[in-house]
Amino acid sequence: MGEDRTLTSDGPIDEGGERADLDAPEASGEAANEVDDDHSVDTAPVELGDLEPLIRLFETLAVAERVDNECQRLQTSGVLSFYVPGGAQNAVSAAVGCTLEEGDWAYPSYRDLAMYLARGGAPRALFDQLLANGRDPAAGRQLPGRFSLPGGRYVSVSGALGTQIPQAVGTGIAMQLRGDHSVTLVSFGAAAVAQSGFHQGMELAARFRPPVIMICSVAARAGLQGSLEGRAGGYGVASRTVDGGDPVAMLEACGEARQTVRDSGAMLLIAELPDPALSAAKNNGGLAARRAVETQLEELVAGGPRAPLLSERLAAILSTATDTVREASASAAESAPPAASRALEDIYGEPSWMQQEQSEWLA
Amino acid sequence: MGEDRTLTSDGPIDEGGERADLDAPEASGEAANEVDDDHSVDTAPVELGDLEPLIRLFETLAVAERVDNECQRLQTSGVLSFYVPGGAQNAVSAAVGCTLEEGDWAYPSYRDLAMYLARGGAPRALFDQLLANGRDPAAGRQLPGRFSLPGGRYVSVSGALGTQIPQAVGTGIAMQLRGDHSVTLVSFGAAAVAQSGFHQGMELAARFRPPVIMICSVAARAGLQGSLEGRAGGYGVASRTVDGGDPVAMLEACGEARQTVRDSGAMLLIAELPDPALSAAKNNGGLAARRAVETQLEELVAGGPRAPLLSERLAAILSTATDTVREASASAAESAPPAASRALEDIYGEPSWMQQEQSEWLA
Amino acid sequence: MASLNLVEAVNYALGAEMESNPLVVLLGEEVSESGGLHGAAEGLLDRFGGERVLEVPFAEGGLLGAAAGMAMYGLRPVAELPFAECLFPGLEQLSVEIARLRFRSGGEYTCPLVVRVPYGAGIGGGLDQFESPEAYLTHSPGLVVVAPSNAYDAVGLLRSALRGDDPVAFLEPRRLYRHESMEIPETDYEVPIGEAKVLRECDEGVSLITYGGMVPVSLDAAELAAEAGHEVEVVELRTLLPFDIGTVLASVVKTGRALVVTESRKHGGFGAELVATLAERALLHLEAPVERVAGLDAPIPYAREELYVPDSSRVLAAIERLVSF
Amino acid sequence: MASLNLVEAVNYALGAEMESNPLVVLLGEEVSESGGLHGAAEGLLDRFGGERVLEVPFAEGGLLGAAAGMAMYGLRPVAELPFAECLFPGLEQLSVEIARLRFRSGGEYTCPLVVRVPYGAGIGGGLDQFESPEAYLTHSPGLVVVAPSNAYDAVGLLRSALRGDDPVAFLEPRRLYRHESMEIPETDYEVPIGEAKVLRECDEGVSLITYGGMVPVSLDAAELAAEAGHEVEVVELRTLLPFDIGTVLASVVKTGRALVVTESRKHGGFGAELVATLAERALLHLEAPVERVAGLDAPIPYAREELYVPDSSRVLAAIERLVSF
Ligand SMILES: Cc1ncc(C[n+]2csc(CCOP(=O)(O)OP(=O)(O)O)c2C)c(N)n1
Ligand SMILES: Cc1ncc(C[n+]2csc(CCOP(=O)(O)OP(=O)(O)O)c2C)c(N)n1
Ligand SMILES: [Mg+2]
Ligand SMILES: [Mg+2]
Repeated sequence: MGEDRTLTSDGPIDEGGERADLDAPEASGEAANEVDDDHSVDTAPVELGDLEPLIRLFETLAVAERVDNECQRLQTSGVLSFYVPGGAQNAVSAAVGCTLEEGDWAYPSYRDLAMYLARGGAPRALFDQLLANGRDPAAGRQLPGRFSLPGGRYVSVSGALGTQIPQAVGTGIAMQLRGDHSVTLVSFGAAAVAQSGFHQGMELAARFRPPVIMICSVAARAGLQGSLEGRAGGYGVASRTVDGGDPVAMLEACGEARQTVRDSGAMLLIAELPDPALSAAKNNGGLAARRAVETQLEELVAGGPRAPLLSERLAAILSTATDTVREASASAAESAPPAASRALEDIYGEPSWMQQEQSEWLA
Repeated sequence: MGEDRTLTSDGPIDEGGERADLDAPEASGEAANEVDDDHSVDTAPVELGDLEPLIRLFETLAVAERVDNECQRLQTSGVLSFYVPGGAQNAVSAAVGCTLEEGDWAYPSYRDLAMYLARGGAPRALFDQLLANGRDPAAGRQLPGRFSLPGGRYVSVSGALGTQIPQAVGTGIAMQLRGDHSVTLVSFGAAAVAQSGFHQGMELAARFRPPVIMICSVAARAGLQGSLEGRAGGYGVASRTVDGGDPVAMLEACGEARQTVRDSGAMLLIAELPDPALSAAKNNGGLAARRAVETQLEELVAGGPRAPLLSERLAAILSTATDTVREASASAAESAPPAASRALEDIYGEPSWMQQEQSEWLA
Repeated sequence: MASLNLVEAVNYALGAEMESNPLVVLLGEEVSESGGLHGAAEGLLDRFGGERVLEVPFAEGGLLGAAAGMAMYGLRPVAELPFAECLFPGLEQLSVEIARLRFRSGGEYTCPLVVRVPYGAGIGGGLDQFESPEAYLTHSPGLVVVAPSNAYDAVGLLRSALRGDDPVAFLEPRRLYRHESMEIPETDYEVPIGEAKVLRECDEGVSLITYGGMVPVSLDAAELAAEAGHEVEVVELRTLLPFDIGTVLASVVKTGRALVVTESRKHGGFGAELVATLAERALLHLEAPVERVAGLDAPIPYAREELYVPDSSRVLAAIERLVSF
Repeated sequence: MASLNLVEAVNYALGAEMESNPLVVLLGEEVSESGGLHGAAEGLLDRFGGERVLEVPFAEGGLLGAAAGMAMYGLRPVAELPFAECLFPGLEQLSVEIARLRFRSGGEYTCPLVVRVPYGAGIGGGLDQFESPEAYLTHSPGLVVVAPSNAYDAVGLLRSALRGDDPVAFLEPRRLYRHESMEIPETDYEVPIGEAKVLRECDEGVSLITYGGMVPVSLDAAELAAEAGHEVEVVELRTLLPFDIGTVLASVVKTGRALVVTESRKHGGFGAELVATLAERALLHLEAPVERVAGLDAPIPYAREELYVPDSSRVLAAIERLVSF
């Protein structure tokens, strides 16, 4: 990005260059194992059509849960030095990711691996990044969990809390200016609320009313002063509080929020996560969320003829997810580390004399 | 400050060194012309005793108004390159200044010359600073209007909007820790609300509930998003909105706020200034405020035997104020500029080799 | 075209780029009233409307964050700061986010935006508004830092900045805004990033390296030195990061004497980088110690600012020390 | 006393100063849980209670602003940052407010506080957490900047910082937190601000000037050089602002060869100031160009961090270039 942008008369700006599109996933030869755009697996029967959105949510959660588990295993065994599980935030993150449309932009937090998956990221690419190998598009520069998704309008997470909030609002304002009817999503945790980025983002959102969903995942309101709903109101920004432990409710709320921000500008969606002190392990949140979608799906087909079909479908998803994640992790572990030269690339559009000279130091 | 601090078992920290105390104004030999601690003038008859607080407010406003006028004259004639009038904020600033007690700390804004006066600053010292001459304790380093008041617990104003807010909260927290029953006051305008300093200050105030009055002077809510009252509530900080154009109401509100913050922690006082678009000239606010106090005083003695006494007293104040300000301005204009050596002083407790060496450059 | 001074040139170049490229937008504080604090945006709101000229809340981190989000999306934002110290609230966005985004994302996202920074002493700006902030910017690979000293270069550098691939900090010496007017060509010329300009040549004598607000002071000193029989070659960097190392080295290798003139505080300033580069790469050519003429290691006072900021007599004295070494 | 590593030494010195001076308070993020991100505050909440150990909201500008207000009032606050990049949100408070307050107020107000900054690569911290931030601090007259490399100096410098009159940025090399343990004397010793220490002496050879996280790397390289027959004098600055110019100059005047080793990005780093000082003041004594060994002009990557950060072989290569010049 950045180069070769051409101006369209109205609407979003054309992306030139070599970006893959979401609906044209990279020909990496492993499409069958990828969680790609429509998240269908080959066995998908048409009869479950109306359930597909929930099934996609289920699948995203299933993969995210397995990624979390695998990463905790890798961490225990010392392969991964750093990992922050999606955990209880998987439900929120998957729901948001399943809601966003292709032209939408996402500014995720470091817990949003489920959003990465729902946005079209493949588990294999995800593990390439987690293990910071040579296939990582960002050359292993980022801490594990801060993903890049080429072509995915999923902005690589920064280590500084809250900085993504005014950035997202800027992208939303740009959409307004360009007559782009997409929306921008920004996700953050409770700690970012005290940071200036939150304040700046809310001020800008109140002034320009861009199509931005600001989603704050909070666990038991820990660390928050006062009322987040009250604060949003104080800025003149609409807010809504949702049970972040209920992925189905989240999915619905995200869909409505998407409409709301397109109609009337930015809003703050407050996702209440289960109190971490109440759940046995951080990662239980991920499991509980996937189960919740399962239950909902089962209720929708209960006693009917689709029940066995569904059950078969979900089982297939789980088993594919297990295989995919295992394979992705194994494959990533075998890949070579990033080339030394990458340490001095991607600084400027063209390397300056400093980077050129210093490439000698890498030898 | 900073050196020679000795710890008292409890209560505020002793100030060693050469600081003058508020109740022991510097022996600068011009006490008669000073607006000093109790603001009495020699002619004060005991009979007006119950009116003294309002008379002090009147006097502060009268002097502030004359300073504003004189500075605008100096600016027009090119003597002063920069001046921001107290203007409509004089009422707020004088009321706050008259409310604070000796041990209280003030973090003023650049419009708070009336607070400087009420806090014990002499007009002559004020003009020494405005004209940045050699008698300015800060050696003319600050832009005109950013006053220093030695011993006055009136912190020199910075050019960065909003930075004083978390500082004031820090001072308030320190008071709490030290069992000091004083309060801290911080004053700022609408623009500072968008700055991160406001957000940080509110977060800290909500968490620690220190004895801090945060006073925000807003004109017609210009530049503000949403509701300031709503925001305060969102942080969990109490707020109160007062007519900043009414100095008598302000004085009362400030007194109450002082009690409130000592009892239950920080609050936001929102002073609504007259819409600048509605007043003929910015400085009219200052005049209107002084008149308002006059009217109130006149009503209190109306038809009674004290009316002529009061009238005489107020006339004397006005005429003294006029003379004092004229004299202060003239005296300041004649004083020599700051010594060159001051350009490298007050950097460290002891100058480093850099400042020592560079003092040669000043020759 | 009419003759323009530096601030008029910035205004002109902004207008012209906004005219020719609908992706260029301007964000700033009080840009609707009187075109911002210094008038550089004058008339642009009327010409381009509130969608292209955005008045933002008073928060420079938000200003730069929003500009970054716009640049990532594909716009070409220009963010105007009121004065140099306003960089501080925005420095996290500039240093950690904007400068590193291309690297962080493996080249996927870029932030081609321009931050305009009115800076520098000499205008009675007081001690906390108009410092020389380049040291806080030139330690950030990924950023480009430019500092024009005249209307011609301002137009050409702003064009290059708005057409390049990288985020650019555009330092505008406040003291030169109305210093001098000059004829601006009608042509769509650019001044390339990374190219210094030799303003005054000589074969032997002293190489004086400078930029921004110190250019006129340096030229004055060079003139005075010439009158006293000492030749001075004046190299104006124009781009600070990445600076034109070839031109700087060539000059110093030729003359054997180097003087670096900056307005910023001496210690830890950008001048140190220039001197260090010479000590590393031109040591054998040096016939005298390298000197820095710089601001005092102190904040800039409102009164007696002339004590802080280098003037031509301090520069001249250094030239004389170097030639008589 | 037990043998302590660097982070334990910080913890010990904090506790001891809080014990002896009731004005000392600690502010930080998550200092109640496990003593902050790195455990440096471990046990202090239990010992001194919530009035002396304050857990603040996640906002570093607020943290430093509140600390400034406490220091002005008369307390001795220690503000703990989670990591170096967290300086940026607080840099306006540090650079514009805290460093300039004494000057701004004509000496009326001062800000004697300590900001603790865990910094530096070598621990897999990723590209936006543990940079070397000294260039952002050493351009601020009014600030003191120190960087211990071992437990003994950490205790002594922290004592001096908490007893002095100036605000101090206390840089803690994260990679050395658990590098080495040493016996700490029971005595109430201080390490004076502004005094470098010669860790390894020689009469001729190369003067290697370094600090913080690069001290062990430099000593290793000096050892390797010695094995190859090249003598190296290693000067550890300990204080960066104001650095010990006397010791540095004396060493370089003696050896005639200087190498500056820093972990920070090379361009515009604090190393440039050291080299510039030598070019200005010791030029005639130099028998070889001054060299800088520094980090790459790039952000610090998570993977292959070793490419970014100088190691003893890069230092050794520079020593060899200098001696064979
Ligand atoms: C500017 C900044 N300050 C501090 C940190 C250190 N930090 C990283 S994560 C974190 C806590 C995040 O808590 P929360 O938002 O509740 O998210 P959670 O991880 O609990 O989901 C902190 C303080 C940081 N990354 N950036
Ligand atoms: C950090 C920072 N940003 C911007 C400015 C420039 N500035 C100085 S005063 C001001 C407007 C203040 O408006 P308000 O708070 O309403 O006060 P008023 O002067 O109107 O009473 C601005 C933007 C500044 N001083 N500091
Ligand atoms: Mg949390
Ligand atoms: Mg206003």
